[in-house]
Amino acid sequence: MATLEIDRVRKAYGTMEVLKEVSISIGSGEFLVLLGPSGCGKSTLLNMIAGLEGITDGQIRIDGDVVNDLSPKDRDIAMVFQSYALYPTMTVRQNIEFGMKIRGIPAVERDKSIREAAALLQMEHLLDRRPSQLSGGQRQRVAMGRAIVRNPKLFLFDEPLSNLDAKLRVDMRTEIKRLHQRLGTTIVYVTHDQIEAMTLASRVAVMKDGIVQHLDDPQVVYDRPANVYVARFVGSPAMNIIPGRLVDGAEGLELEMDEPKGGTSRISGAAVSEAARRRYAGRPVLVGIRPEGFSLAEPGQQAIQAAIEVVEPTGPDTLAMFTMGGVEVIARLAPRSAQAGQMASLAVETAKVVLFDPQTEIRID
Amino acid sequence: MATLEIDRVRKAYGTMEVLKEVSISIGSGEFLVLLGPSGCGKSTLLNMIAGLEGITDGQIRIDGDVVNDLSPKDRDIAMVFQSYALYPTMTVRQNIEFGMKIRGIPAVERDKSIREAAALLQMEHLLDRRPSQLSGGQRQRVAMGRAIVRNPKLFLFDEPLSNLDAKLRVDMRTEIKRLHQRLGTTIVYVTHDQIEAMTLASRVAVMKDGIVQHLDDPQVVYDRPANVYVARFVGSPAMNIIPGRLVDGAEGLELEMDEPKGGTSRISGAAVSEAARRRYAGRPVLVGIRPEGFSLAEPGQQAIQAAIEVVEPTGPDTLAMFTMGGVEVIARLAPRSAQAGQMASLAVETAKVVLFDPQTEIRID
Amino acid sequence: EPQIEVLHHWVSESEVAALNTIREALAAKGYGWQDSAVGGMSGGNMQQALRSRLASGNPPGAMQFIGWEGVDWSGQGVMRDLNALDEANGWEATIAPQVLPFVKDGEDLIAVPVNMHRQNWVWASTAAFDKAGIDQPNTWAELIASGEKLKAAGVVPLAMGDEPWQIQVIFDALVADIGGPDFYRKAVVDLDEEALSSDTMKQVFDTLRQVRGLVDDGFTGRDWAVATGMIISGDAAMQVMGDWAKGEFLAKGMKPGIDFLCFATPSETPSYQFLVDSFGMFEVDDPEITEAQDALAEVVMDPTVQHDFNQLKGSIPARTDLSVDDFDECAQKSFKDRTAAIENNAMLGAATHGFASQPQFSAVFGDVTAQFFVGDMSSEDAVQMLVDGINNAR
Amino acid sequence: MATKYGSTARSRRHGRILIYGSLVVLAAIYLMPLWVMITTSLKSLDEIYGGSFIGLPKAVTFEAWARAWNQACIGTSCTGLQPYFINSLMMVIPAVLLSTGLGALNGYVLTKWRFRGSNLIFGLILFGCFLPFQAVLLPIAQVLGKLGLSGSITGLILVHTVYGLCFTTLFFRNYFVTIPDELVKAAQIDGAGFLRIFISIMLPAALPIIVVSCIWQFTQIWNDFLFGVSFTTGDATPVTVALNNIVNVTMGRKQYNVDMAAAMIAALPTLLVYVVAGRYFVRGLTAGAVKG
Amino acid sequence: MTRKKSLSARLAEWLPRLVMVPSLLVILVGVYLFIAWTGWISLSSSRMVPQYDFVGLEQYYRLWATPRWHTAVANLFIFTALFLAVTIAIGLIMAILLDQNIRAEGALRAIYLYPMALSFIVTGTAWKWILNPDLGIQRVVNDLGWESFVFNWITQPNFAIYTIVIAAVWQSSGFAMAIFLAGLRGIDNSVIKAAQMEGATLPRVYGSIIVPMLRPAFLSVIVLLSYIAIKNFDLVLAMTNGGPGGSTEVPSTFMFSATFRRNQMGVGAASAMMMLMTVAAIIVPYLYSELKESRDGH
Ligand SMILES: Nc1ncnc2c1ncn2[C@@H]1O[C@H](COP(=O)(O)OP(=O)(O)OP(=O)(O)O)[C@@H](O)[C@H]1O
Ligand SMILES: Nc1ncnc2c1ncn2[C@@H]1O[C@H](COP(=O)(O)OP(=O)(O)OP(=O)(O)O)[C@@H](O)[C@H]1O
Ligand SMILES: [Mg+2]
Ligand SMILES: [Mg+2]
Repeated sequence: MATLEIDRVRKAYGTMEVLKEVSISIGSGEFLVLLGPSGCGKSTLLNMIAGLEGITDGQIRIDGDVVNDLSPKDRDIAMVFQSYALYPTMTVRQNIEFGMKIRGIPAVERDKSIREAAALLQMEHLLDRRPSQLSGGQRQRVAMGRAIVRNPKLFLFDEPLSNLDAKLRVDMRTEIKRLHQRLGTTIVYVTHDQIEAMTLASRVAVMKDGIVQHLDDPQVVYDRPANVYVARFVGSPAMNIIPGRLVDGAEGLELEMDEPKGGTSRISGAAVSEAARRRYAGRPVLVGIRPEGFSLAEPGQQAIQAAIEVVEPTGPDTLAMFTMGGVEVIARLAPRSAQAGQMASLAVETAKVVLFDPQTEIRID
Repeated sequence: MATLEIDRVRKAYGTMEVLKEVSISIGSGEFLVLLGPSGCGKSTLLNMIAGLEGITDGQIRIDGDVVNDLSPKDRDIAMVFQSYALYPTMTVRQNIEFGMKIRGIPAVERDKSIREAAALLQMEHLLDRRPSQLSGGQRQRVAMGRAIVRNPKLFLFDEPLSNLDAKLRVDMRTEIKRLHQRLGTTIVYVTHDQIEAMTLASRVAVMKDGIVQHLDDPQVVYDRPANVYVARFVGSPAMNIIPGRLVDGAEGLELEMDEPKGGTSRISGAAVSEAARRRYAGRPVLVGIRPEGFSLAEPGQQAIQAAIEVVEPTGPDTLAMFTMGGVEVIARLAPRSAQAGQMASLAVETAKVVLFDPQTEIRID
Repeated sequence: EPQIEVLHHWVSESEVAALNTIREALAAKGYGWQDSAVGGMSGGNMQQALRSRLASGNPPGAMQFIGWEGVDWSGQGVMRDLNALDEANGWEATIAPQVLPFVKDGEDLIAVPVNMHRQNWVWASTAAFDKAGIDQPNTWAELIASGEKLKAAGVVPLAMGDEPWQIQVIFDALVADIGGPDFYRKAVVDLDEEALSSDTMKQVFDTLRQVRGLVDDGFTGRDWAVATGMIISGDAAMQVMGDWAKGEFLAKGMKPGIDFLCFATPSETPSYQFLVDSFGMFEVDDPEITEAQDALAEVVMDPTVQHDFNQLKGSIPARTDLSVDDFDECAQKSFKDRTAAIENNAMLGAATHGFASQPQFSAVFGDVTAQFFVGDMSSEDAVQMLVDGINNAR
Repeated sequence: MATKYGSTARSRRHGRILIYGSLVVLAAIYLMPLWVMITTSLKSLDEIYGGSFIGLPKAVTFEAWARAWNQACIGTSCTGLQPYFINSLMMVIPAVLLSTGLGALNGYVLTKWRFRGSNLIFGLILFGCFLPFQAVLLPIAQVLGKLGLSGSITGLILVHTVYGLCFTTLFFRNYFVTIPDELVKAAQIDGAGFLRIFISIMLPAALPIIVVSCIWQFTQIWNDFLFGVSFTTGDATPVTVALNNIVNVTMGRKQYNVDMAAAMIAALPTLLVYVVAGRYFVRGLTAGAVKG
Repeated sequence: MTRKKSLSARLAEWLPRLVMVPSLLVILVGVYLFIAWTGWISLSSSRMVPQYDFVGLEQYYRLWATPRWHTAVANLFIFTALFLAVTIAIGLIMAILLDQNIRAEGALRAIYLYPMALSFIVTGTAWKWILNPDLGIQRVVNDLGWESFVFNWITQPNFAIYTIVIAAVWQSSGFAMAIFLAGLRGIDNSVIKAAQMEGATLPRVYGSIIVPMLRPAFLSVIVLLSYIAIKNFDLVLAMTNGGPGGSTEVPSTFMFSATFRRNQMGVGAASAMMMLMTVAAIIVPYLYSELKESRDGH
């Protein structure tokens, strides 16, 4: 268990700047998820924490100590790689044992650690197999086992689930969550899957092009994303970003959006501060509505009229697509509540609507 | 557009029986999804439809004609592979053109078809690149383009999205759905991702070990799965299968489940036929409840008391785990409506509860 | 013009120059010469090429033979006999009787000999002798004894390489010189077990061991011509080698008897260990080639051709009825020695080059002497190995 | 700065010096024989017989090279290596193409069109790699004679093709197993047949291994002596046999400088192939030949 | 139930097998029929030319009673074992060194690889001089002032075979290097990172993890080097011609001289059969396991 401070860290390969002043700090026992698209510098940052990459500028502190110049093995961290990086020629037992052997831990203790880790991860029966004889999920467990026996201050995970199929990913996700609850170790976890980020993190850092866009609690990031990029990146299906206008209408402040065949829809009651109201009244804004922000309107409820184009039943819900404000909008509705080619009256949960500035794309508070 | 009939088809490699009497028939323009875990024989069946594998026994008919002995090229089908199988040394244009060239289609027509397909799939700008210079999603599009220009009776897709990342998968899924709506061709689509199956299919065949477990509309498969296997396989998080008992209680027929610390929970109102009632009353059954079948009970509503162990916020929802009937149960609740370590009163949507026989694991109607 | 293909392993300059005299004489008769030279492996490569060609039914028109090769091939029925030409020209009478067994298969003449080399020569540097103050040795004991003086004078006493055949050349000489011509015939030609295991043979090996002491350490992989070069430069005093070495001296403008000495290996009854190069003709279907074969045989036995050929090659004519007055001093000596040896019944086939026993046996001598010479085997062991080897090869 | 595997800065610098040092020393050792050959070929014969093999020539002369190329005598014909060099080219090019082509076809069938017994056939072919050729010279000669190909370059091409097949089949089979089967299936559905798939899809994709196979075959065939000396005669012999005839004088003095120049000339094409295509060789090995 | 297939369809089905026929045929004749022929000759009394009679195992007895054959067999094993071990060691070291992001990698690789391009006939001659105590290394070192330096293995019957190993290693280690390099390039970097995180030093990383991962590369190197070792013929001829004193005789040179220089074709054939049997004893189980694996694997 340890605190981690990333203090104005930069990384450049030659002239190419991969990380541009990243600052993140997390407390002991927290679960930080670095979320971002491929190539945004997540692995680079993780490798820098691990000591596998040099730091161009800035400081990394673990438990308050600057570790910039420590070699990986002296940082007291463990890492799980996307490809698991199991040693293919060793058995599972040897894989887990290898690091302990190197650190000169006596055989008895090693054995004990292995047994504990194996029990924790339910892989006692796998100890004598080789990685090639394991399924994806089992490999993943072994990689975690290898990390656990180190009993490190800090766990680093680099997209540990992205090689698994969807079903397994969900299971392993829960397992990691449980593990964190049980061990309480500080964790930094890299992923580009926002569901993972949401379910696992105590803090999420959404990154893009080497810059942290939003660092906060997952639910805050989901509900009130810092900018359009974060809004679109977090959540699946993504938040609908609909061009519209803020108008002072009959029922106070209203959001006006164009309908595809001409005409406009209006919704009222969006939560906007007085300052923003003064600044944006009568001007275009981007209206952010989550798919689950829509629901079939009950009679008499304020509603917009949507011409449903495609319907995708997912089982528990149905996704309905229609056009509004010139963009495609997805609404998450109850099963069988909409059909392609028909009109639907949809209510919007206005409390959850978020507005963005069309130029800067930053959230309007 | 064509009908497809798979009539008591079997496939054996040597003595190993991979497919055991599979019968499926679909109408013209339908979208059949073969859903099942790895190794269950989905690809084998698809390859048999395509003519890439011999048929050990039974018949395959396309538009009523037996095609058992036709070679792939004479079956008028097109296929998209999981790995896309793009010809690596050819440009996108040449990839798409190759099949037409072989069939001796004049250059002018070829050009027209390519342009149309490229426009349809929005890849005009990619035509002169090689596959290695394309992203996963772009490759996927090229593979579809190659299939489209054939204008076949039947489209076959073998897990076309499983190499894409989650975000892209959702987008491409919608694109395939749209494509089907536009072209109206009959499609057979293999996947092990149940979300894909649910959103795309007009008919789903859930397979296991070379046997079709359930063949029906996706929503029917979701709501009333034929057996426990299908129930567990379709839906994510999976349907909760809780051991319980059917008791004739005070308020008519009730389902009784054990609570972890002793004591029982009861829910009433499950839809059970008279015959089943007679047969199972007082006997153990498996109770199937979808995660979204739970909700926070409103005061006065019939409810079970759950000690929440883990909470996973996914953004739009929160998954709450607790134990009931000796198994772990997942409930999908509104965001922030539950917290780990607390008790929650949960209502169950009884109309959607499904019961299974504990021995045969088949649904009780 | 009709062509005849001749398979041979002569590829060095002097050999080629000599061969050209035959080629030109043949051309004068109106026949072309198609050259198929395969060098290396002491003719082994050529033998292999020949076998392949015979196996594929495509033999060359003629081939240059050494040792028993001609006779052996004749035994396989692939050679033409030249009896008609022989009778017409009376060739047989002009050939030394000891040579006849190598060119006749029974009553048939199957090859025509062109020259005769002598193998048991000692080539010596007068400068080195003078430096150490020694004279031409008359016995092997003297020769070995002079080694000390030569070494003291900073001269390598004996120049040679470690190739088995170079060692075997010395061995052949020792067998004849120590045991006498009859012993040589018994042991090396007839492979008589008693002779092979006799004390005389042990003595030969003992002497060979002493000879080893005359050789410097750099003899590994040393080409014989390089060794000759050591004599020419005066770095070494003596070399036991056939008369093909003579060309090296003459090419440097050295005069026999003045700048260098040539004398037979020392013995009470000096032997003449000979090699004969002969040409045999293969049975072929094409009458044009048969005609060319006849022409080639006539050219080879032509006295002027033999005369010119041998002056270039360093050997003496195979015909005994020629004058060699205009040959160099060593050749004349060779010619005289041959006449004497024929009288003394001291004409011996050079075992090293296959003129004593069949190749499978002569190779055993090569194996044993080479192993003996470079290692530290005792004479008894060597004799035993020789006997075993010969018996195994029988 | 960007080492493959990070470690601390100081030990890294020492390590680097050590690595470069070892590599340079090794390079020197590897270049030594070439050095000896080149310097010897530039010396005069007198200098060589004067006892100096190693060491710089006192006076550089290219005479030996000129002699080796078009003056040196083999038997009675003094044409140098030139005509034999051309023989070798005429032999090596078709033999390399044929054996590579057939190997590719075999590899294609053995991986993408497997049938009962195809593994056995592969095993049979593979074992042929280890045949000691000395043992089969005579039967080959007999067969060539029966075919009327003895003594000809055509016969030699045939022999090299047959015995080269084993290795090229191995190379291509190991490469083609890494190419997904779906590619063949896709092409089949596109309507392409067996040969069309081979030519349009597989061959273009096999470029790296084609390079490996060609380099390997080129070196083996060009450097072959045994078959050349056994199955050709006179004017039809390849350059290695001619080289042997120049170098291996049985009696008479060795012209070491000409020998070395001749050896260098005979080695030039293979050296060139390695230097020009060596990069692709390693790349091709990376691309699949590695699997045993 | 099944309709008759058309002729062209049936042809298409058989085409893959048909194209294998020529290759298979030439291999069956060129390898197996000829091996059979050699086997027969080894049981005959052949001397100069093939005889098709039958004398039982006589030639084999003769073969094994020949001391030179014993030397040849012993040399083959010494040579093969040392050659493989040293070549693999040096090739591996070079590959590992070259894999450290070396600046002049291309040039160095070419230098290590070029000997592969030369024929043994050519390089054997060069090595003969280099190793000759009067001309080569020993002389150079002596001339430099270290008078007592001795490196005369090529003149020593007990050591000469090692000089052939030296030359052969020089010739082939670049090739081994290339294959190992190819193998190294295929290894996932994160494995190395993982080991480093656990505190393993670089030598340890290579020793415990990377080298064991190169198994496929080892296998192909061993196959190809064994091929070179067994066929080793030209090199011995060029360097020592079997000497000194027959101490560097190897089976292939033995076979050659028995057949073509000593008129003992039967013995030559017997030695060829012995070699083939040795090769088969090693290769066949290997082939079997490899092919079986690939059958299971794909
Ligand atoms: N050694 C290097 N030299 C130069 N550029 C590099 C190097 N390593 C990474 N990069 C670049 O740095 C950027 C960030 O890479 P990084 O691996 O951190 O991305 P990532 O966010 O982990 O992506 P992914 O999700 O694909 O793993 C990329 O554009 C990459 O090309
Ligand atoms: N050529 C073959 N020989 C023997 N068995 C085979 C062959 N091809 C496939 N199988 C076996 O048939 C079964 C079904 O394979 P298939 O490829 O159809 O599975 P799948 O459902 O497509 O799985 P996945 O989702 O992994 O693609 C597997 O157990 C497989 O091992
Ligand atoms: Mg990454
Ligand atoms: Mg599949």
